[in-house]
Amino acid sequence: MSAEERDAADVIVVGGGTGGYSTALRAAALGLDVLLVERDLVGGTCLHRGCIPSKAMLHAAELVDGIAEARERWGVKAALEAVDWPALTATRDDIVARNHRGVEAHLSHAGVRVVRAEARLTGPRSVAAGGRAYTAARGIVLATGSRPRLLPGLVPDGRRVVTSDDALFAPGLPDSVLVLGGGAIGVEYASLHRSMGARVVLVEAADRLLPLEDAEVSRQLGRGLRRRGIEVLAGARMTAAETYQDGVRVTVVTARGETRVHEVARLLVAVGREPVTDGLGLEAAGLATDARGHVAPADWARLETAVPGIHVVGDLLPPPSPGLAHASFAEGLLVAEVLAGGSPRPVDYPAVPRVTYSSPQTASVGLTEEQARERGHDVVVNSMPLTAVAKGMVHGQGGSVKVVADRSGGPVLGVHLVGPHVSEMIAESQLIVGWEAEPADVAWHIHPHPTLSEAVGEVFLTLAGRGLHQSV
Amino acid sequence: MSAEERDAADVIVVGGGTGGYSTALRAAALGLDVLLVERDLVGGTCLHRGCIPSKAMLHAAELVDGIAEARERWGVKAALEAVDWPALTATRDDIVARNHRGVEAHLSHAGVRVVRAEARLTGPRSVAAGGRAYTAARGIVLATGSRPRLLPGLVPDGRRVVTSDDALFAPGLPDSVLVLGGGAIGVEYASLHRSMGARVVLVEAADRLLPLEDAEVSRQLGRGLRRRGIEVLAGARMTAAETYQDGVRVTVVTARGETRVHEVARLLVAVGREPVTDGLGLEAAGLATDARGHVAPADWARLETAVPGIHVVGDLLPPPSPGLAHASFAEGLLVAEVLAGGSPRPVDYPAVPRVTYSSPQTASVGLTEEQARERGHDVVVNSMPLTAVAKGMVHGQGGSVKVVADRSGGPVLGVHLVGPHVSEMIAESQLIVGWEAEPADVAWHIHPHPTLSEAVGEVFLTLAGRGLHQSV
Amino acid sequence: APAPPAPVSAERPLAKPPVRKLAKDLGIDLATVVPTGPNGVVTREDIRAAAAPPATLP
Ligand SMILES: Cc1cc2nc3c(=O)[nH]c(=O)nc-3n(C[C@H](O)[C@H](O)[C@H](O)COP(=O)(O)OP(=O)(O)OC[C@H]3O[C@@H](n4cnc5c(N)ncnc54)[C@H](O)[C@@H]3O)c2cc1C
Ligand SMILES: Cc1cc2nc3c(=O)[nH]c(=O)nc-3n(C[C@H](O)[C@H](O)[C@H](O)COP(=O)(O)OP(=O)(O)OC[C@H]3O[C@@H](n4cnc5c(N)ncnc54)[C@H](O)[C@@H]3O)c2cc1C
Repeated sequence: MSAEERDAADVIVVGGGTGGYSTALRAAALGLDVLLVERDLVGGTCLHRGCIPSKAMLHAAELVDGIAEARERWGVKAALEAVDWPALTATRDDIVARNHRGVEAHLSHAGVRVVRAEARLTGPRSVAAGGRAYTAARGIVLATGSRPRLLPGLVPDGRRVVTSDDALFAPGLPDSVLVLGGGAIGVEYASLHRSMGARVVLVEAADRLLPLEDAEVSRQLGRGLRRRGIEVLAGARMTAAETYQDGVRVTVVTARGETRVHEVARLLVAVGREPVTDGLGLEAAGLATDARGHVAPADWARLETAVPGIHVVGDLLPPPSPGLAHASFAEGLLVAEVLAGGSPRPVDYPAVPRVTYSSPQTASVGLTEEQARERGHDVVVNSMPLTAVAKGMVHGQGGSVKVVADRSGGPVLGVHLVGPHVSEMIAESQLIVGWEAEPADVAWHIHPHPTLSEAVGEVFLTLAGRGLHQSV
Repeated sequence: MSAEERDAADVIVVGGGTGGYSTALRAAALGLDVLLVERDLVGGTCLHRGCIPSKAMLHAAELVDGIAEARERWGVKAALEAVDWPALTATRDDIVARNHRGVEAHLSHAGVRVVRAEARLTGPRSVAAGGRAYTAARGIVLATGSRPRLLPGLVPDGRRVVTSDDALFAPGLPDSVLVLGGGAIGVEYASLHRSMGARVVLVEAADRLLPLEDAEVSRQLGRGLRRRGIEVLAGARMTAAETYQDGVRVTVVTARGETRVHEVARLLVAVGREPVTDGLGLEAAGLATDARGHVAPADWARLETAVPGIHVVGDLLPPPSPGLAHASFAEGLLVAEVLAGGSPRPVDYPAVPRVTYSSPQTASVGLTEEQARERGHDVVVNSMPLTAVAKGMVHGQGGSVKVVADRSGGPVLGVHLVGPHVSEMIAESQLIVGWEAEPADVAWHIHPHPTLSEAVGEVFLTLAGRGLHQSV
Repeated sequence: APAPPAPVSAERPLAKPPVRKLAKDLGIDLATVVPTGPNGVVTREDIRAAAAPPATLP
């Protein structure tokens, strides 16, 4: 095949992050000729600067916390002397590198042609990259993702003022940090630094942490973080940040209107993510961004823009797409199947699980209590502390299960978990919500004993009127 | 109400273990007048000598293993000096005591009358206990459970030769142990002792550990235990055991016919459980045990014996009742509902999950590959190592997912997991198998990233033809 | 005039959640499906059978 011919493809995917590579792999598996253009490393944010490195570090943090628990509760005489940060990050980076090689191998094995260059749209079916022009017979998929949002006037220096990107590559952890932003990323980094021994202040402008989650989740999480010694300031505003030789002087006005000055070695800015579209040439293809910079689909069921054949996946999408890797993955599969001529099931956004890997963890799926009320449900809620089941007592870390349903019956609306290991427990509830099961459907399954998941089971038993201990 | 009147009840439950107390609580919640006779402590084996104390110790063991992982993989400089066994067991016993108070409080709150005495049947509706006679208007529930099976000529002395009962109350852990029996209890105790630093030999007569589980589970588990330094001898027989001052000399003939003599500080006999019926007066009620000592129901859907009104729950039941606490619990709910005049859904035994809390853990639900073939299925299997997903690499402990299905479609037949945290992951598969979902039903749910449960998701994606990386 | 439809049982038709979901996705009202499963449970096959003839659009 000549070079010229190869400049044509069935599908061109712009961006090789989770959304892009999953589109490419699935499209190739369905027999399409796929070109993937990535200016940096395939794997994108999630693999190189997001999910994977952060969860590797948080796993190490969990082990460090376990040493304290072993000592304090279980008579295990063990002393934590120090954390060799370069050794920790070497293991983390090795995991990232192995995953990266895995993605590269899958792409190559699937026959996806990967072009390492910056891509620019030149028309509704054409892309320029690395000095060449490519045309897409079936369609173009935009998967250029997102980057940390910055605050005006607060320029990261990679040392005292950092984003989640820089925090990864800093040579060590600071002994004090102020985390600005109580979303998932801010909460996770606050938790990580605390486990590693830092003094941590966590500042969130909304009146609670994880403001998109159920209020009970925020409450339990805040309590758990505070118990670990993190200073949580919700409803607080940063009014000034001034760097000096060894740190940053951050002025915060608290919810009560008090002004506080925090001197910390590092200020971690985690105030959200913004879509990446500069230089992408959206106009040439007849597209524009929305007010917040996202590229909105005209047809959410096909994730297709107003320009036929141009699709969007991942962090580039506006809400309700949640800016999560597995949502990007689901969107990628869907778009590939659409481009191959299929009619896949649309992404059911409320049924996409949301996890925060802090200590305690949070995990949820479906509607919050508030959202259920807003949608007109006659809401009934049942909750249970994890310590009400034996395994929860063994863990001794608190936590809770909350289920949202409608009093007049019908499917479970939402499940909200806080506590150890809930990241692995939410898959069950994802099926419950996704399959629109009712509490009684769940209640004739007795969960394995002794597990934390029994608490989930007990809440459903209670909602179904089969409970032993509680009544609704 | 006079004492005489109170000698009559709607329901008499004999035995206050998991099966007995769940029957009693549910029957009371349904408005029945319930008398529960327990000769020892309510909570029974599971709470006092089984699930709870063993899982408390295994949790501590996991933390101890975590210290090694933290040091070896994550640069966490921490030294394990010693384990203060009395401190560990104090926390364990405190958890048991709090659970015990919880069960007592629930029973009392529900209005269940608890008689602490040995019960003996005196007829199909009458029981003698503590010198008094009681009659049951609706029925009697036998829930006398099980105890460790002993080998002829090998009498536990609580020090060198022990069962899982004594192992709990021994003042410390031995520095070497031979565990006889590779079922769940043997595997868990072998794992526990190894985590605490003992030299461990695990001997199983069948050709593999957990012989009731899928062969792949046995293989992965054996590999995991061996990697941790446990000497696993499957297909091996103990031919002699001779105690001496400080230990036991155990002679084992291996699968290859070699004779080996192991000198260990302790021999832990975990060769199974046997039902408890002596002195129960089954004959007076017109009942007898089966060949293996169980009391078999004539009607499995109602768990009712051939004598109308006498029901059986828990470890006293023969297979397919699996001798697990949550099965006993499910049986208790069912019998209570039957006695209250309902017609509950029978227990779906293959859909009861089975968990082993060793390191690695195992968890499964539904049919093994072999069982599926025996039942005439044209079996298709898909497996995946946990290390194929990013979180599995983070854990770095191996493990696997195996799903058994029928090539011609239809419901998922079985799910078999090995690895960290699978005890909390199996609830999802319990719903998949219990609700007879097909792989394609699961495959449109994208699991949260990064989790171990993604590996479960990927196997279903592959089986449903939606996989990115594998084909069936 | 056609006879009024027989009164349907007030109880919700029985089906396992993935099957109910399938019915919903195919636009089939479970109450109109003849159950063939044990204890009057609507099975996946029942749904597929109901879906097989070209459904008259509402
Ligand atoms: C610290 C952190 C932790 C996170 N943790 C989690 C988590 O635990 N779970 C979870 O689900 N999500 C997590 N996320 C979110 C997750 O990383 C994103 O949702 C996901 O990466 C989005 O994938 P994407 O493909 O849309 O974009 P990206 O991963 O951002 O990939 C976009 C790619 O496009 C490339 N690109 C951009 N423009 C061009 C161009 N013009 N030409 C060529 N290439 C271009 C970029 O180089 C990049 O590689 C986390 C994010 C962060 C920052
Ligand atoms: C070491 C170990 C670990 C285990 N781990 C797990 C686990 O992790 N998960 C799990 O699901 N299962 C586990 N099991 C199994 C679980 O303990 C049993 O399945 C469960 O206890 C069975 O409950 P039961 O009510 O049938 O019997 P039991 O719990 O044995 O209760 C029977 C009760 O009846 C009383 N009784 C007996 N005869 C009489 C009489 N004549 N009069 C009055 N009272 C009487 C006894 O004193 C006892 O309290 C474990 C068992 C052991 C030994």
